[in-house]
Amino acid sequence: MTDAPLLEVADLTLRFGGMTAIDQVSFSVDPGELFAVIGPNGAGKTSIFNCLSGVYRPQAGSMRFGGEELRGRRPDNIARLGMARMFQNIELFENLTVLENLMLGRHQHLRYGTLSALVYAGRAKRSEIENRRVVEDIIDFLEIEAIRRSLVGMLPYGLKKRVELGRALAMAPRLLLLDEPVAGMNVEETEDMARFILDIRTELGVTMIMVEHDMGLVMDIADRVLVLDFGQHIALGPPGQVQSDPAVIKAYLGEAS
Amino acid sequence: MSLQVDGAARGGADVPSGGGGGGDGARRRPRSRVRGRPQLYTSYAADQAIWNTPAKRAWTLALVAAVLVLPFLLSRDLTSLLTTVFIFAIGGIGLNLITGYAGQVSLGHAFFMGLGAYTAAVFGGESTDRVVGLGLDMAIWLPLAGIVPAVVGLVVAPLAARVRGLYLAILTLGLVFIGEHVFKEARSITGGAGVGRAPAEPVLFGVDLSGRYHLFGYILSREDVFYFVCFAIFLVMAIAARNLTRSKLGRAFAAVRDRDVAAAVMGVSLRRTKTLAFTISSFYAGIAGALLVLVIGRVTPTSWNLFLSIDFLAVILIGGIATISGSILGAMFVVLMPRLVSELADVVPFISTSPGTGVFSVFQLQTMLFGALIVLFLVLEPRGLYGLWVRARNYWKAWPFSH
Amino acid sequence: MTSSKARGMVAAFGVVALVAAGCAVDDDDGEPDDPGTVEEDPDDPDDPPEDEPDGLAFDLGVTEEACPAGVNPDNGCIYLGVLSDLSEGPFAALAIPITAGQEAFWQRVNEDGGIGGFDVDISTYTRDTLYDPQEHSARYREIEPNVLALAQTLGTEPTEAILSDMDSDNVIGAPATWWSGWHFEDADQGLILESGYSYCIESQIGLDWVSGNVAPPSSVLAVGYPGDYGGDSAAGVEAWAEANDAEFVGWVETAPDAVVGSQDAAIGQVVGSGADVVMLAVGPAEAAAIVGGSMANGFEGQFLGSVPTWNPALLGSPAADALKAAYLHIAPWEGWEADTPGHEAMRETVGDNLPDNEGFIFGWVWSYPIKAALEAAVANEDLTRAGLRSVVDGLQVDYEGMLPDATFGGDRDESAIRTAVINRPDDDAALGVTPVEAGVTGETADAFEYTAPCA
Amino acid sequence: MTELISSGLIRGLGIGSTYALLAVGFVIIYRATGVINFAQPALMILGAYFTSVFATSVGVPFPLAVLAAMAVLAVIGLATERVALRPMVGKQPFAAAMVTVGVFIVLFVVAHRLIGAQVRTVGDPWGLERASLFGVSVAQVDLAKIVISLFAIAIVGLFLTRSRLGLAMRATSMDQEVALAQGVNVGRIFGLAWAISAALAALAGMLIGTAAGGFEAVVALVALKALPVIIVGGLDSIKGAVYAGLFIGVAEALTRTYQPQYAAWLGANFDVVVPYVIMIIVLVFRPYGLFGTREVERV
Repeated sequence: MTDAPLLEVADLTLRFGGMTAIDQVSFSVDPGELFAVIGPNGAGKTSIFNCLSGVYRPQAGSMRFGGEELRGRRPDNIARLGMARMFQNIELFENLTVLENLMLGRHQHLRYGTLSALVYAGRAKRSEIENRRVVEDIIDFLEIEAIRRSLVGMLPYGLKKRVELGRALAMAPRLLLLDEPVAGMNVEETEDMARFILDIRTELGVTMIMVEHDMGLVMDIADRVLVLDFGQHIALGPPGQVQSDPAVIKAYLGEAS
Repeated sequence: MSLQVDGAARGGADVPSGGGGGGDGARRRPRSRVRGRPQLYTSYAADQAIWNTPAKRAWTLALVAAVLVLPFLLSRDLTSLLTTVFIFAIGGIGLNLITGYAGQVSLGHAFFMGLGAYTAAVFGGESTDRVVGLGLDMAIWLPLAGIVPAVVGLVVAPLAARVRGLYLAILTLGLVFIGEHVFKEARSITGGAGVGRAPAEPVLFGVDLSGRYHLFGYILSREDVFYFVCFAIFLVMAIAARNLTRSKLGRAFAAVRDRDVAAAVMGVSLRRTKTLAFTISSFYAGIAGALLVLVIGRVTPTSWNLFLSIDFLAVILIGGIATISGSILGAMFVVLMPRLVSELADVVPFISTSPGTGVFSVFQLQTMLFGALIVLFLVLEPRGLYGLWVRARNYWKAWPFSH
Repeated sequence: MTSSKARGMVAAFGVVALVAAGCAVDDDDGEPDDPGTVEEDPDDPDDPPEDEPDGLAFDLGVTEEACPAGVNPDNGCIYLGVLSDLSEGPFAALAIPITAGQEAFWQRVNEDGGIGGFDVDISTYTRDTLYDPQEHSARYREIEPNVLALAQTLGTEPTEAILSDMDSDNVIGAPATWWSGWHFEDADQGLILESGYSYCIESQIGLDWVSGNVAPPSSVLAVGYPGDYGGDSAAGVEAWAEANDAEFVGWVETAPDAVVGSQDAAIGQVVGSGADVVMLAVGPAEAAAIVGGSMANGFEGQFLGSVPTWNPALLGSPAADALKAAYLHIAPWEGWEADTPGHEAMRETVGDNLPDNEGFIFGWVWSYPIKAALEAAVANEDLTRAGLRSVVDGLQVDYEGMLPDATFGGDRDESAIRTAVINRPDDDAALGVTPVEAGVTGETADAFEYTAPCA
Repeated sequence: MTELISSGLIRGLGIGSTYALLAVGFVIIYRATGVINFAQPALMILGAYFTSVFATSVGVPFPLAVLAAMAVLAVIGLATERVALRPMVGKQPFAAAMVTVGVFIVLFVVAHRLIGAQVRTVGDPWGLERASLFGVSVAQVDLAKIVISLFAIAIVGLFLTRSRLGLAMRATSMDQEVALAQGVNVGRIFGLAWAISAALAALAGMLIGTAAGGFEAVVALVALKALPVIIVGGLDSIKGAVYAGLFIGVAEALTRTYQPQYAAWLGANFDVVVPYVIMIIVLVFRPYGLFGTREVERV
């Protein structure tokens, strides 16, 4: 069990009508690994995340997470298996405060029933306070103490991204999916985010898959890279090896020209 | 410092010891707070309390005291009107839970209110040659008046959870029409259309609430007695709802409302959350329906129509979406506004108080104002009366540096 | 508004233990059984009981001050409430003239000097209740502390919604409905002073008349709204069929156009029934649609319409010809142009301004019993609510010829009114109908054993 | 058999095509602005009222009276959009839909006040006349409903597919931003949608008002039947609105004709709820109606 990959994707295929978004893609991610998926626009990167987290229903293939098949499960069920996610376009609950967003990340760890919630004493109160403590630790970790009570909708972009990372962390995941964590950020914000990602790996030991356009970041911090183009597997390997792969160069140059 | 995220996750209810963040345990909750710093909390428990500032506590106490004294100062019809406010607030909170918090637009509130009223009438009403009634105590029929609609809500929820947005609004509208038909036809329960039946008997723990009672030399009329009973029920249900909304369920409601896909990815079960919202909301509706007919004096199948549902939508839209205190403000507004208009009608020139003359009758003016206010609030202050109150409060806080 | 602060404080403290306190000092005076010995709420701060020096007792709803729009400035004022359907309810077309008729009636009473030194005011506490029991109850509670009695409470169901309140408040009232239940004390606690026949008797007289003057029907059908209006009428039809060996084809329950969209369903069943006579207990537009639609589909039977089915505007509808050919309207008293002192006085009040429909007559006639009750109470020198209620049993009412004299209480099988007027639509008549025969009685209706509400 | 055709099919198609007419009005506004217009019943009854005024009080020939009433309602629709709905652009569809509920309440009171408590007639030429269709006697008014409704819907269909403005409307319904980028005046499109929809409502009001006993203001509520129709058809499909309208009309008429005989246990006037029952059954199987577009979830 310890040596087995945390996630094994085999022959994953997703079609929308006549278009094939993911075409028989296979890869696996080991525990503790920082795995990156790259590729030009429309390569099917986000679609893979959507399949993994249960938002899309792939037509074929298998996705085994910690020994459990993910296909056919609902998103909330997959989340409970220990998968968390950041979204490409921030999907925070904008009418709630930072604190409430992070507490939502703790949803599955709050164990009390409806009746207890109505009375808000005993178990419910205890559970809320215990989990609040966990959330406060994450707030410290991400250095967002000052905006604890701010409505998320009012925050600047960079902070929203950080709150979203915090919300995903609050779920205490075994696997964290990062969909373009630094897209649209300036250099400084990007470096902050990179530092948080590395800290998450070293301090918390969370396995991560990252979809990213910033090639520099990917090459700097990823352990292995999967390259996709038009939903098809092009290359897979450590950053240095992938960078020099002719098929990859062709795919990227083709896009650039 | 080490983050205990993993440990907490695996251990479930295990408490990570010695976490940072400045909290000091639920067991040793310090009673005092640093004087003059109402926003400084020395424990999470104090932070999470409903009345977490001295101002809120003082306001609430003053309000409760005022509410308790009012019936001794008001005429009986105004007392009755305020009782209706409590009942509308209960129903409004119920609708706000599903539509305001959970974002599921329901036009079916009137149907669930009707179910509650008939459940109460069957269990608490008297049997006649026309309708069945078990004549049980209010301590039995009142909870049942919530539970039966809740169970029906539970049955309907799986279908409701499948459809979204305005499709759901019209689906629930269908409930109202089909419900009205069933109410008309189930004659042994409802008395049938155009006939109706008497509501449940208000006998609580053997005490007849429709009688007069002496209290410290003061005579409580039946309106007064019923006022206090409804206030007590309202208070319990409002606090319970407030608790619910600050719990994980309340957050799940908001998450499903704002971004349902993201909510699911966070581990919130959409089906379960929507079902729960439907069930709890129906419970509140049922209680409100059962109490409302006690004020009215008769249950009729045609009362549970689209317009009643719209009244309750107005309660939450005018009061404030997704706030409990907004629901209460909205209930006050919707119940008291018509009375205010009819009091003013003698002063305003073009309103007729005698039938068939004038530009508009009092009733028509009330109705038009009602419609116009829905539009005005949605366009100008989508947070409703609650939003106005927040604005006024912020202005006051900043005074004299407001502008 | 005179409660002392101390009392309020004590109460605020005490209400928390309301149930316990209530149990301890329960004195049960909420449900008086004997209307004669009811004690009035002695603590009602708004209306303390008063006694006029000359010995006439009165309390709620009666003042020594003159009415706001009184005729006699030296008179006191008796306030009566009106709970009616005055804007958007299903019977507004009738209710507005009904209320106008009552206004005219009491105006005349005031012009004749009032009652016992009081003018009567019904307009201050006139409220629109939309034919909705909830609205009815709420408005009743609003006006109740200020009125002596109700000059009008419209609709069977709305009136039933306030009946138990009226009972505990000792408020009597005149109905604007002809439900048979108002004839019986079990159903109305002796609080409702009705006039004329009931829908149940109405359909029997109508069928008796058709049987004698057109042809004896071998099959009869009732079409009506659910509830006490249509139900009462249908019960009469069924009773008639049973007594006359005719076939009772059934009761077609329809509903106002606003609910069912169109009367197509009722039309289909009328045509399919092939009945010889159809008794209608619906609204005017619906009646016209059913008569017109059925005849256009080949139905050849006779239609009878209950009182509320007629509206002169129907003579301008597409169904006008059908109505003139096959519809007869039944009324409890004669129409606009009848030659009785009551009718004459009524016509005088409006001059040349004809009311919209017969509702004006209804409102006028329905006012006589309340007037008689007020006069009787004044004669007893007790114009309190309890005093007024106590005169109802055995009350004699003179309708100035518009109806036979009536007596309340006693054996209703003997005293209930069983006469009607048969009308037909007529373009030239004042309110669109001309009497075919007045003072109609019927064998079946007379023989009907009337001991309980029909429906 | 005669009963099946005359009171089942023909009458069902008659009322069904009126539902379709109303439903198309709903769909046009929904496609343009994403809002369900709950004010439609009030617009409909105002249409009946103005037809009645022009045809019976003013004395204009009936077809002209109908067109004039449609024009008046188009203006009312335009004004409503401008005053109450334009400020809601970009806000939640639910909030905008609730604005139309408020508008409904106000206009419904106005309609009540205008129509008054008395019965009114629209002054139509059909009355209770009957015609022979392939040997079966049917009511002229039913034929008129079918012909007029379907003709009006066809014209609207042609307008949407052939005219420049119609194409701009379709573009707007597909993607507002793209339409804006192509120089379409989106605000004007919203107004146009309301005007067309209100004019169709006026026409439907005239047809509903042809009842033999005349019409009253409360008859407006009949227009709510178009709501289950648009759900069955799919909120954004004109084709769906027409098919579902006709289907529900016929289902209702057949229920009305045969249910009292064969399924009396369902209660009196069960036909009134048939559209809602059909709607619920359809939603169980297709949450987006028969012809509606499923929303694609994007994250």
